[in-house]
Amino acid sequence: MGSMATATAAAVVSEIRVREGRIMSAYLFNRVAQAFFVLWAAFTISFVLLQAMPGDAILIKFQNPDLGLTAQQVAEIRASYAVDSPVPVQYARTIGNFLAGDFGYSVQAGVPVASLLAAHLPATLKLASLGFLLAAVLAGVIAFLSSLAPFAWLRGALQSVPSLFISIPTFWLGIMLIQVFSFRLKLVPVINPGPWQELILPVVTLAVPISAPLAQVLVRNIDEVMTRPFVAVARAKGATRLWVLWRHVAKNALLPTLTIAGVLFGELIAGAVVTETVFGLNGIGGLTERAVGSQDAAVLQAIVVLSALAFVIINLAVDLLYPVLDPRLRTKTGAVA
Amino acid sequence: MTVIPGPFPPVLEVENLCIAYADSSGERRAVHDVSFRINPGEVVALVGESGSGKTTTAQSIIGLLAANGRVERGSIRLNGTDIARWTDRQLDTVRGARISLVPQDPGSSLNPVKTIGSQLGEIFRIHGALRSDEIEARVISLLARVGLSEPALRARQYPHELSGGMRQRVLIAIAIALKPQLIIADEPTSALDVTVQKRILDLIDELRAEYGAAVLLVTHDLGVAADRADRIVVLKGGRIQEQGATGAVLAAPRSPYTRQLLADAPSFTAPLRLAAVRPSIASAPDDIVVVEGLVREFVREGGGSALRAVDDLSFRVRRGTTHAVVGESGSGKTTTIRSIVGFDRPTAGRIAIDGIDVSGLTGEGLRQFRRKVQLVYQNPYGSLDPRQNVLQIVTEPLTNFLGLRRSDREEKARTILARVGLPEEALGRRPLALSGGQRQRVAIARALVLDPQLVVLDEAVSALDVSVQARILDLLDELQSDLGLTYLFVSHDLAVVRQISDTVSVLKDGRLVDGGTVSDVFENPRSDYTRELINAIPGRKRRAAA
Amino acid sequence: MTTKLKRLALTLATLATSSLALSSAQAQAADPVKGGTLIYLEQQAHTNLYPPAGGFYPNGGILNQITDKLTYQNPKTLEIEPWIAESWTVNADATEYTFRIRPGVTFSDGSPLDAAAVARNYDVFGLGNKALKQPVSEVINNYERSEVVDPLTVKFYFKKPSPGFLQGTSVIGSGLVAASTLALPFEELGDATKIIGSGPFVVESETIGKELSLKAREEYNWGPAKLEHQGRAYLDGIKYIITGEDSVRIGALLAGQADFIRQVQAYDEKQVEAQDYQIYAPSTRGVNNSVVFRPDNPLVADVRVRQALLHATDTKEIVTTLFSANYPQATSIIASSALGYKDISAKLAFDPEKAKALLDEAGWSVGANGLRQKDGKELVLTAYESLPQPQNKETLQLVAQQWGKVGVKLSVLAGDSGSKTVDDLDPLKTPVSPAMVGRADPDVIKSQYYPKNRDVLRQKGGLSDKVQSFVDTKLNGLLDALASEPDRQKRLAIAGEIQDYVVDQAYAIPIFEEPQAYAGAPYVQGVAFEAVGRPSFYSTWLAEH
Amino acid sequence: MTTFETLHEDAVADARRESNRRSSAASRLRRLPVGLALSWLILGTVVLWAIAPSLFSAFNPLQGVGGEQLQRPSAEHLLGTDALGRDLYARIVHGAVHSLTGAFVAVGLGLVLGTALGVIAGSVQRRLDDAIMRLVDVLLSIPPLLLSLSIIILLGFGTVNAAIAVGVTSVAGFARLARAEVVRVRRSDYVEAAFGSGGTFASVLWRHVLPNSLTSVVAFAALQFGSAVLQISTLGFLGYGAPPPTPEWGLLIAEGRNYISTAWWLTTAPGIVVVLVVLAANRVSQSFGKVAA
Repeated sequence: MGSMATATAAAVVSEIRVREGRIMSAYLFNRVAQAFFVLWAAFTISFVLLQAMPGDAILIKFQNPDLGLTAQQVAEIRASYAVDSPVPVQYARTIGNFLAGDFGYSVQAGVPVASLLAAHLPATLKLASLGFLLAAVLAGVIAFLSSLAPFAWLRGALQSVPSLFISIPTFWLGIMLIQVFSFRLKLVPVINPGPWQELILPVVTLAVPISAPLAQVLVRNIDEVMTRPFVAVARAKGATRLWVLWRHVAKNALLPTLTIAGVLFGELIAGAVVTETVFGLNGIGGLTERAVGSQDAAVLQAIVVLSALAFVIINLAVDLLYPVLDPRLRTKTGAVA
Repeated sequence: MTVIPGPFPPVLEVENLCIAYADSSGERRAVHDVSFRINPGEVVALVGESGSGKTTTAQSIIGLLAANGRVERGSIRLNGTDIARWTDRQLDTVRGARISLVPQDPGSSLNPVKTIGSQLGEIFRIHGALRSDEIEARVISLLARVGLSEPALRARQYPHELSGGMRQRVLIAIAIALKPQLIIADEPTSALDVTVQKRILDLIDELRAEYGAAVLLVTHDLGVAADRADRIVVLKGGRIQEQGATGAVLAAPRSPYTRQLLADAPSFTAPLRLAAVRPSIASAPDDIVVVEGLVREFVREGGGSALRAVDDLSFRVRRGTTHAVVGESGSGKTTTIRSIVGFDRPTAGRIAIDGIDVSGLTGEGLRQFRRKVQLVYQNPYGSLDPRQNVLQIVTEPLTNFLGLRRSDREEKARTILARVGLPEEALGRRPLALSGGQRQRVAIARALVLDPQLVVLDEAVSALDVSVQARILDLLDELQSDLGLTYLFVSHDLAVVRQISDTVSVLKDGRLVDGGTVSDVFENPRSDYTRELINAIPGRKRRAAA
Repeated sequence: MTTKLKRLALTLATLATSSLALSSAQAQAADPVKGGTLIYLEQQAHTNLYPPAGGFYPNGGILNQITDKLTYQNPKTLEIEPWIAESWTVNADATEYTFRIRPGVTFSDGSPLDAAAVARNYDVFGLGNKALKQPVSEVINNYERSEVVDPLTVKFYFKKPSPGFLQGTSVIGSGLVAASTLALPFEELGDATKIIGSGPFVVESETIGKELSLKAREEYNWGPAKLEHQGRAYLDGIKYIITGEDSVRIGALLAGQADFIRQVQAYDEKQVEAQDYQIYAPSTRGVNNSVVFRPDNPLVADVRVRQALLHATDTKEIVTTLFSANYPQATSIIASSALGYKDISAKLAFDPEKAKALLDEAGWSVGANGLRQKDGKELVLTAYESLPQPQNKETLQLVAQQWGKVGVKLSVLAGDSGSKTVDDLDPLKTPVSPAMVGRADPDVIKSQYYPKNRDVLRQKGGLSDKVQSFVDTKLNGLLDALASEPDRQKRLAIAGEIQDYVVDQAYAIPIFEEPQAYAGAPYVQGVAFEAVGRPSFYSTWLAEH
Repeated sequence: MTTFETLHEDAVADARRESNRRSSAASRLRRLPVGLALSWLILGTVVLWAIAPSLFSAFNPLQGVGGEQLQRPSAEHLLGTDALGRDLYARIVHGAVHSLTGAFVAVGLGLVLGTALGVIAGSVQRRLDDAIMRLVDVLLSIPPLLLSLSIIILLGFGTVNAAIAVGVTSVAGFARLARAEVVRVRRSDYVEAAFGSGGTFASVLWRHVLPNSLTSVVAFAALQFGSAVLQISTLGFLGYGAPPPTPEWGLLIAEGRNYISTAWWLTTAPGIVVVLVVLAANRVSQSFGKVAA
């Protein structure tokens, strides 16, 4: 999934440039309308997908032979959940409930979805934000070192690091990190760790694959910015390579990188699913994995809407942030002679 | 104009400089045994066409060769100290402080996300030349010195809020900020309009005099060199062809290459023809292009009144002649020709080509119309599909219009390609494997293959080296007389226009400010603007001398 | 205690397994230390803590610490001993059971555990509660009603003889909970903090799907009467941490980050023991890990085909390749330590030649591609792997290899739980299925095969409405009899008869006796297991380490 | 009359250099960077594994040998054996066809569907473009893993189905990229020139826009190839991989992880193979990108 981000970056930038032309308030209104459309469509697609799946949460839970329920008992339970009512009725009911802020009840966990989400969100938010932060730092370090590297071979080696990072299966990395750092070297416990200790290895696991596309985009952008004449001008002023990199190239190269944040979001979620499963963290990712396994429709529906919401908000934020960071997108009037 | 040899040593002394670039096939030498010197306060021009090694030489002096380039041997002595093999760390103390650079393209030479003030102030910070509380005042006074209005406001603005000329002024301010002994001006004006170009060159001259700096002027334009330099160094293929005092070189060029350059430079050459010799002009009026009351407005972003790119423009072009549309950037000339070829729809007014009303055309009618009118673009790198070979490019219009057999199409394409002077072996190549001149020949062949009546040339030679430009102009002239073509020639370069056109329209801010035959307009300009344009043509010194 | 029961208990005492003896021997090595929290790594999160749902290991592993049962089944002797019930009587045809409740027992919310509370529990377990969606317990057969005779005496009435009921009162599925818990709808019982029991531990906090903390109940003083240990638990608390990854559980244990883990795979046993850690593999004493057929599917409707596959299965190879000494090769459809066990290993012999002959005889001849064919149909069977069973995917693959040698293809499917649940109901889609269930009473056979219970053979009128016609009235009759025969000897005889019958019909291919495999750090002492292998940490203590 | 000879010498030299470069395949091979050559070698080997696995390993990948389970790597079993006594090297070699097919199907699906969407969006007018791109946003807004899992559950387990599930998640990326490229190419002078030469919408799209926009899409596809192998492996880890005994690589890594402390080679060896293949695919993709630029 890593490489998608890299390639999409260019696409997003060009889209933004195109959007720049529109009038701000109308543009904002349009964007919000689109955001609602995306939310609705994500909800509907996931509803249809869930409906089409064989079996359902009730069956999966109560047909479990360990519960020892008879066919009749299962049928009674099904009736009490009203899962066999017509699909349009269920759709209308679910969307109505969602609009009213009621996410329903998790069949598998036996608690309201809202409380499940409340219980699982903090861990994922912590993991994802720290993971993203570390990924950004890693990417920055790789990109900056490789552009400062004095030797071609070192530069080549550093630039192939992202490819390597992309090539490692996340779950494998997680398990290996546990084996090495927790079990062999005994540096960090994975069982019963402190509130911050427990995040160290998962954050690394999550950050490595996320950092790869970021680093690739950043390396490419730095290379590209480095060839721009203003860099030569800055050097001609007597600025050192580091000065130029830090004060001139960095911001210019970071701008297009920002736009892949929205795309990386999906990877963050996917990474969180795997990471949380490997490390037994109690987050949305792990919840998603379990909910898919047990087809806990209400939970999945809520997760999809939640992540679609996060997606549109992140993208909107990126779009709005862009003019703040790039003065060229700020003013609408052109050059005056 | 000769420099009196003073007691001071030369600011710069380049001796036997050899520079090579490494690429996948090994090292390739780009500069061969180049030697020259610059005395204090002197302007030396490095003149040459693309690939002559002039920019490489300039880059090596300030220590900014591309990563794959290296000085093989030779020395670069700055005030007697050889800096050719200095490390970056050593060079950093010299760059900006003792040698500075005025770059080629003001559009991209300023960091778009930093304010003008911070980019100018930066040079004091880098060299620790001023206390930080002094910097702002100094920045503003420098901006004022290079002729920017409202310097305090400019300091807070971003590069995109300034025009090209203003940006170049900022870059000059950066270059003189620390009063360096040597300013390298690398094609400082080639991206600017002629009138702006003159003002910028004047500014450099003025500041040089004021600060006592020596200038190494890198240029492809012999006219600029002739006007501004004390001495000229002519480079070709990385080797010095000749050097000497400007007047001497221009008056009596010793190398054949210099002679060729002089012959090709439009600013020094006489018009190819005079209106009088053109038979068609004398015959009955037969206007193939009629533009009447053309208006094109663009809706401004964020509301407000519409922007008038073309404002009530009228002109006519007679069949078989060349009409030039002249103007600087923003004058509306590109908008005009896009309307003429049917890529843009005017807001008001009438365009008739060979009796056909262009603005009424859509769909198939428009497509058929294109057989009559062909456009040759400014940039031959962008207007040819990089994935097609030459033969495919030239046969494509035939495929679109004529139901010919493949072999017939190719036959026709071969003929026209031979006609524009492309060798047989180039037919299978892709544009990337061609030189700029060859590409423009391909573009012309593509335009001609359908036997159009009107060829619109949008700055078709301005991206080319003078010698190539001269060959293409020769070709165009030849084709016109052979095929009876009509040209609509769009250019900002008055020298070229004078050379090739019969009639001319001068545009400013979307309006026609002058028009008529070339000789009328050049000899009796009716507007101040036309006069200014004519005065700005570089090489006046030489012309005056001649 | 009745004389009958005593006699039964004595017979069973000889069947105790060696592994349990080992663990209890260690427990007696030194004086127990009080205090400390046990870190217990569980493979899966619990799903529901309604006591009858305790059959699911993660559920049972928690319920066993927080609830008490009426009676205690001694895991060594399998004898039923007093616990919350001080004594009991059973009438001759096993239709009336009277229990005398120990005084002074309270639930952790302070409410008394008296006759009324017990009656309330069993009314729910025996009859279910439709309004609250609480289902009937599978260990209680023929339940009619309860009667509170006096505050400490409760009597249960059955419609038919229910001889398994007494043992049924000792299982995790019969854990006693407070009235407030029973008043909750079934789906809310997933929240462990709402389960109020009277056990030695109470739920302190829960992070759903991740962690569960239990703390010792200070005033607990009503452990099974015959246990040496009385009073509160030695441990201060237990922390359950859900750790799904096998390698993480075992690694964490060996790295000293955890004290006790569930589900140790056979291949990891060596390294655990190499480091002086302890493997616990209590037998589940129930129906063996088997492969069962759904005869409603025409491909396996012919008994000769099933027999052929039975003889084509080399259970010894499976056990030696994939498992260890803790996984004894099956000699009947139930474990050798189970009540009513009968050794019928002779009927389970691996004999590929016989298998081929039987298939030929049934009309399945080897086709060009090496697969058996009949009437243009190939003998291709399908089974879903069962995730909770140890190395089930590997086991099925090995079975498939072995069957391949006689020309029968077994496709092993990994499926999502939805498809698996749906397809598993349809004999046409899943003619073969892995199956096992644990319970230390002959009733377990009925649980497994009876159409109204787990119905592993998929009979018409059972769990699935997809079954066309298959019904084995003889088997069902035997199972009914097993569940309601009050006479112990007759009942065990019926159990033997059923084992013979199931194997003769080749309904099931028993493979190995499934233990629950745990591993503990050397300092973890006094771990006990109830009769079907769920741990009890009441007497567990942590030695100096 | 101007002729070729009078053209600028430098340009001629440039052209000659260019033609030399194209002249001999041998010299091109000589100039092939070591890394790229190695990458092609790795991909070539893997493709050979997929075509003729039995040439590389004599062991049966599906039938284990009793008593030879979980053996360390040795001369006989190059990469050791698994829990059923199957030779791991043989399983990796025979797994190539499954993994490659999976990756090809996944990338192919994303490539075809995504590019089609992107090209349509990039070539038509704003309204339809907006509609398509919002659809793409919707695809992006659903967490890809969740989408994959749902699709597998819908389609059933299997190598191809897993590949489809992975492919669907890359549709959005391909669509965005293809659209951006089409929009970029459409703005270029040569496209306008093609209209100016009398090209119709369809002919310009076919002759100029598509060939020029697809280079980076193809480079992206090579990149996706590696990540598809990984995603399929992640599905295996979550229990949604191909059914046994398919020796698909992702599944080998995913299942081998359980033995990490007793038989580390079971997960490490296929892991390294995947890492090498993904690295090679990335490297090759980069070289495509360079040709495009």
